[in-house]
Amino acid sequence: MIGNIFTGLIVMIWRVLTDQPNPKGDLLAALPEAMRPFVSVVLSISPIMMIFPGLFAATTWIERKGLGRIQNRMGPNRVGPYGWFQPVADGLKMLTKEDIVPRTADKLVHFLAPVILLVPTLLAYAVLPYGANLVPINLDAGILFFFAVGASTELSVFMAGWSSRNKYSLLGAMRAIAQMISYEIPLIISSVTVIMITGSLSLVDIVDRQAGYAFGFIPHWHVFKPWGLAGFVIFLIASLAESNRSPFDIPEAESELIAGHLTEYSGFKYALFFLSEYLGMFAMCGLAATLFLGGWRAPLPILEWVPSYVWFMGKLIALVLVFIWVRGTVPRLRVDQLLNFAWKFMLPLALLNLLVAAVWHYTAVWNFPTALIWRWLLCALLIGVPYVCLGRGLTGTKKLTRRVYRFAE
Amino acid sequence: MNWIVEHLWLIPALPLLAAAVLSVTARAHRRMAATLTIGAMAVSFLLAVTAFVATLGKSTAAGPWREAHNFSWLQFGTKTLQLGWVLDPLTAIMLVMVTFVSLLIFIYSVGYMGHDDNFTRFFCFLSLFAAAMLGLVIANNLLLLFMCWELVGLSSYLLIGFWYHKPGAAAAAKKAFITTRIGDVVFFLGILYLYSQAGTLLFYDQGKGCLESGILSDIFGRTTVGGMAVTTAIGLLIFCGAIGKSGQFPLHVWLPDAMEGPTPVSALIHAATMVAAGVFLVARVFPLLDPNSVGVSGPASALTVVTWIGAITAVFAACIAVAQTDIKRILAYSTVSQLGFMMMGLGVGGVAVGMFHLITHAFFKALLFLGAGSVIHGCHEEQDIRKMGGLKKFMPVTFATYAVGMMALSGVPLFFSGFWSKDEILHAAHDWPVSRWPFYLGAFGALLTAFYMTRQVCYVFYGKNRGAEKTGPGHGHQHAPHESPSVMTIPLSILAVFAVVLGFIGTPVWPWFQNYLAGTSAAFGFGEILHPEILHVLLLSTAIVAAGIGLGWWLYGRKPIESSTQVDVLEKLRPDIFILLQNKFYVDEFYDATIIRFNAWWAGFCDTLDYWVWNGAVLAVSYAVLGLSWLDRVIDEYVVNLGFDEGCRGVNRGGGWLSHLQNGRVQDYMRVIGVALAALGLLLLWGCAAS
Amino acid sequence: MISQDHLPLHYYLILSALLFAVGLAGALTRRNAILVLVGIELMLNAANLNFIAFWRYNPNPDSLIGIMFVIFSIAVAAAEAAVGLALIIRIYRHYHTINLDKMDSLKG
Amino acid sequence: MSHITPIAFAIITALTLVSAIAAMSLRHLVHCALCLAVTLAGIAALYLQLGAAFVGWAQILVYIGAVAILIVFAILLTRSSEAEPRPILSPYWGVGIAIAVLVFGVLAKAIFSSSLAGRLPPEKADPTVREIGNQLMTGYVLPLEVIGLLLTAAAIGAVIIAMKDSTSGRLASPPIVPEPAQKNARPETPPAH
Repeated sequence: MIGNIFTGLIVMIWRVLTDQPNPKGDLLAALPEAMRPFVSVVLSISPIMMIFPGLFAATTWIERKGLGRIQNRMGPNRVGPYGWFQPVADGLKMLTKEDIVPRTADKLVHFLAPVILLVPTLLAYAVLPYGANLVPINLDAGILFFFAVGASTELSVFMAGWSSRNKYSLLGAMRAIAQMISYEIPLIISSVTVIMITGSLSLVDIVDRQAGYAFGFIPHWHVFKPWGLAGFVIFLIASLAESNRSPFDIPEAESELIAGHLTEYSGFKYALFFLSEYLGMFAMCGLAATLFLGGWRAPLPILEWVPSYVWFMGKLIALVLVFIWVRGTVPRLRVDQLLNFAWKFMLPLALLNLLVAAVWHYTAVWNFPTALIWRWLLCALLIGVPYVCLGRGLTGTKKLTRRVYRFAE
Repeated sequence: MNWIVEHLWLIPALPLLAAAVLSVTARAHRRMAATLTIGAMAVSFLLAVTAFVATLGKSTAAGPWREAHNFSWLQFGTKTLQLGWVLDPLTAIMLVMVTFVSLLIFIYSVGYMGHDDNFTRFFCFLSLFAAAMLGLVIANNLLLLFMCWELVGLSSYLLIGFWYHKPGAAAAAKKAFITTRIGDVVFFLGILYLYSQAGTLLFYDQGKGCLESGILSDIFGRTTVGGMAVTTAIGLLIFCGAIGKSGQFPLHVWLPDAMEGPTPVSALIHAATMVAAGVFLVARVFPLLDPNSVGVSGPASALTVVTWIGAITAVFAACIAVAQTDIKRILAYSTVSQLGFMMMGLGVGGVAVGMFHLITHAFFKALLFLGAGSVIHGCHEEQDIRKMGGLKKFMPVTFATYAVGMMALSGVPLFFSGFWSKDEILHAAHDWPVSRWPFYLGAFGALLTAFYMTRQVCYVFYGKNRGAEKTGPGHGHQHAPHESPSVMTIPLSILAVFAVVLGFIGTPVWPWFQNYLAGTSAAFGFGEILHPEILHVLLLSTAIVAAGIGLGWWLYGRKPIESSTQVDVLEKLRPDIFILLQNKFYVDEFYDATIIRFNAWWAGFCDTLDYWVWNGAVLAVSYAVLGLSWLDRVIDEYVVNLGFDEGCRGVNRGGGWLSHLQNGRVQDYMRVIGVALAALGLLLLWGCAAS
Repeated sequence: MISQDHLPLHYYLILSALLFAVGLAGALTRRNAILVLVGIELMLNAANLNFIAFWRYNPNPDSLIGIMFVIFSIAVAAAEAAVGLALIIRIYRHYHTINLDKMDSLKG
Repeated sequence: MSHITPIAFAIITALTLVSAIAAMSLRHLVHCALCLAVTLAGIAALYLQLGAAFVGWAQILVYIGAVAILIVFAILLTRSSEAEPRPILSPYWGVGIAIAVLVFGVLAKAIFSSSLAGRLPPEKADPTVREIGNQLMTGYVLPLEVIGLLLTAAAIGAVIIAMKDSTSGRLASPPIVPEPAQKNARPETPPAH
């Protein structure tokens, strides 16, 4: 039986690497029936638990190096060649640092906040299709699940901010929640366009619908449709805000709020927050790649021999690099600008994008020769004109006045 | 059915829509107002041309081509009131004329009213007016026609009183409204009479309409008081409406006063379209007046009245025009006079004769009014012709176009439309079997027309410019007269072209217009003009015109007028007649002394009657009621109240006690709800167990 | 899902009744208006749980009435929470308290 | 594996009930709100266990993602985030508890006396999201529209209710300015010299 298990393991690894269906089958068949579900779950979870924290470590190094290059300096270069081991050093530092809890803090909530943040972030990974046959769970309502667990992170941010008994923490948490709620709406609405067109909430179905190539070389990815392009941009901006990344890192604006809801955290708890934020960002990038960039599908027919997970991870990492690039180039927004941007610009545009998607869908019956050009023009007009108008309205003659913060009184 | 007949309603609906939109538009949206109205009118014009083209070449031997579209409007009892519209040559030619002239006047108004604060309101009214006028033209029902007729009256009231802050304008608006109302009341009586006799108000309804031979021959035999034919009575009643609207003799007084309105309004309403409504009405109901025209034999005595009224008005107004000094008033009296000509033409020669003069007159009179507006505009709001003079060199375009209009109105031979249309009328009058007098009156009117137009042109365009002499150096803003902007002169030029060429569609050589209205086809015949009878009248009218212009020139043009205070040449010759004419035969004073004074006396009498007789009766009744109510109160107070008070006190006490339940605390209410929930559950349980 | 996996219906119903009672008790006894609202939310959720349980145990497999009911109920509850909390904030501005015992006048 | 269901049910039930009781009895309002979130998550877990996945996720999205946050905001905006002043209970709390117990008793009696009490579920497949969507768009389309309207009205209403008075003044229509006198209108005839 041990032998069976061993061969099953080898087969599984081989099948995973070569993109074959049902990789776990042989291994599970070798096990007693009672153990199968547990083993199956462990086999699904453990790669995620290994790969993404590893990616986190690598990303911190890339980010610091990249920001260094953007800001015309070296970045980390002391630990290991080119500072490769900097993440290891950072991790060690975090783990060995003293864990300080303020005396007046609400101890239990203060302790629970980072844990509760990490759990939903990890849960979100359960529904992403990593490869042609690599889906932990193919949930019927996959996107809904993703957003549902994503929504519950807000509560833990509030817990962290409130329990610290620090005004910067509380303000930071309030800002973070306001921002996340505001940007969740354009985020969800821009994904609803995909759901509308695909007719399914399942991420696997969504990837399947992006199979094939137009003219033999343009993949049927949603980003290559007018509504998909607009939706992708909206989704990307909103997910920047959802993951509290620059230029939407108001909650942690060092110049105003020290570190927002993280002010009173240190040591391992801080590391957990840090980890969760990056994991959240990776999950967002993964979802963006799945919804708009064809998931694990290859960009060209001749490249289809490359294993699917390579494409998925490549797209994910490319998006992460875009996030880093944006962080290095765009200045931070003020809080009122941030909320105005969400409600007066992103939300109307996202709603209009729904209309554009509907127009695209229903003009598909046009069959005269230049129909494609006219559809593109119509859709571009529908989204472009409001874009210009809303943009002008947002940057228009708005006077700078003193802002007053008040509790309700 | 023809598409354009189905959708004829669009022609008035578009300006109406524009007016509706403008009525809720802010004053600041000037450009939108102008664009909207002019655009709507342009589309209406195109539709009108479509309708006109649809009527071409469709005529049959039975008469002019005609299609009507009727629909049920409302039902009372077993009767259904039908409204509808009709398209025939008469409608089509009017539609084209009204939309085209309106369009030009709208464009002109953009320049003329450019500085007015209430530009938007002005265009709203103009558009409403045009809609009403077009509705009137297409109506296939006397009631619908009457509604539009009244709307036309309303919008003319609004437009004359547009500058309502000027007392003169407000008074003129009221005068116009009330005077035309007198005619309209009689008109309405005529409608009712017609309905009681014919049972329908539709003009054309596949043989069942009131203008078709079936009904007409039915009601022709009937007579009314004094042996007068019913149709004659109805026709005369309806003609009274036309008298009011077209400013015919007894009711002409409002038209000159209406010149208080903005000049484009004068041009549109009081020259080209609205006053023509009366003539159009007579042309429309012509079969009622002259049943012979539809093949029913009967008397046409109503037409005699029309002829006489028209002839008298033509001469009467022309006489007054001779002695006026206000540029627009001269034109106004000229309009009255020309309308008289049209009525006379209808009376003596039928629809085609009158309508031909109506159409040509619409163009050259609009031209003259707009030219007058341009002159007024250029002379800084000066309207007194004595203070103008010498404008020929300052305003060449205006002068040229005005001269064309003047010659058309005077009837200069061969090349001007007025000549042909007026000649047609004179010719018809000459042949009228009843009497020769209308012909003589008409000829005299034509002479006067040429005379006063020459006088006016001499005053305005020749001689020395007298505009600056009254204003000393203290009035700094006075400049020399200037030419108007091209947005005003271009419509003038277009109208001038039409004032010339329009005559050629109705010459004896090629009487296309007459044949078009009658439904036959026209033929060229140069020989026609040499027909001795026609040639005779032609030469006569040429002589008349030459005499009029020559006389005018001899009196006014020969020696340039030097000063604005200079006494009029005619006044020097015969002061008594001149004063009489200048005061318009004292008609206004006569009305003041008779009708208005009688009205005031009657009102006073009614007031007295009201105060002493009716008031006394009312007082007596009220005292009786007071006494009764006092009795009632006594019973109430000492019998009913006691018992009621006791009952109220009981309710009050009970309420006070119950109000403790309503203590305003949410949780107390919720407790009650909770108990109720438990009770309900228990009740259901028992209920279930029991059943 | 296999039917043997499931407990009898009344387990869920009793749990729902318990939640309802807890919510009711809270709504009846706490002085703070927000907590009264929380209690009401609890009662609503207890009712929703009932709907889902009855749907699951409905012998007709095609009927989705229970699910539909809960979807609409969640939407209504969200609207109710928004308006209710807005009212509480308004009341706080006026009275400077959200203690229910102190709010007993009909006129501000 | 039929033994998993009762265990899971017991754990979820215990968690739900305990946090519900805590949500109704703790002194810190923020703690109450957090416990409420746990209760709501427990109820969502029960939905999942009962096979209503869509409703379960929707419950999490709406209740934990929105309603709980809303409550927390309300707590902070009304300055109730510190411990409640004693007494936290209203004076008649005993009556309230009694009524709650009474209601529970009636409900429990009703449940146990019902013929449905011991019923087991039929075998049926979980509804897919597509089925729910189809039903929403066909049989339930009118309620769906009404709910959309209700939510819009509630959102606007909530904003207007919670709006500050000073800003609500802006909503009122501006005072009607009388039309200026027509002094600029162009007179047709010039004034007498």
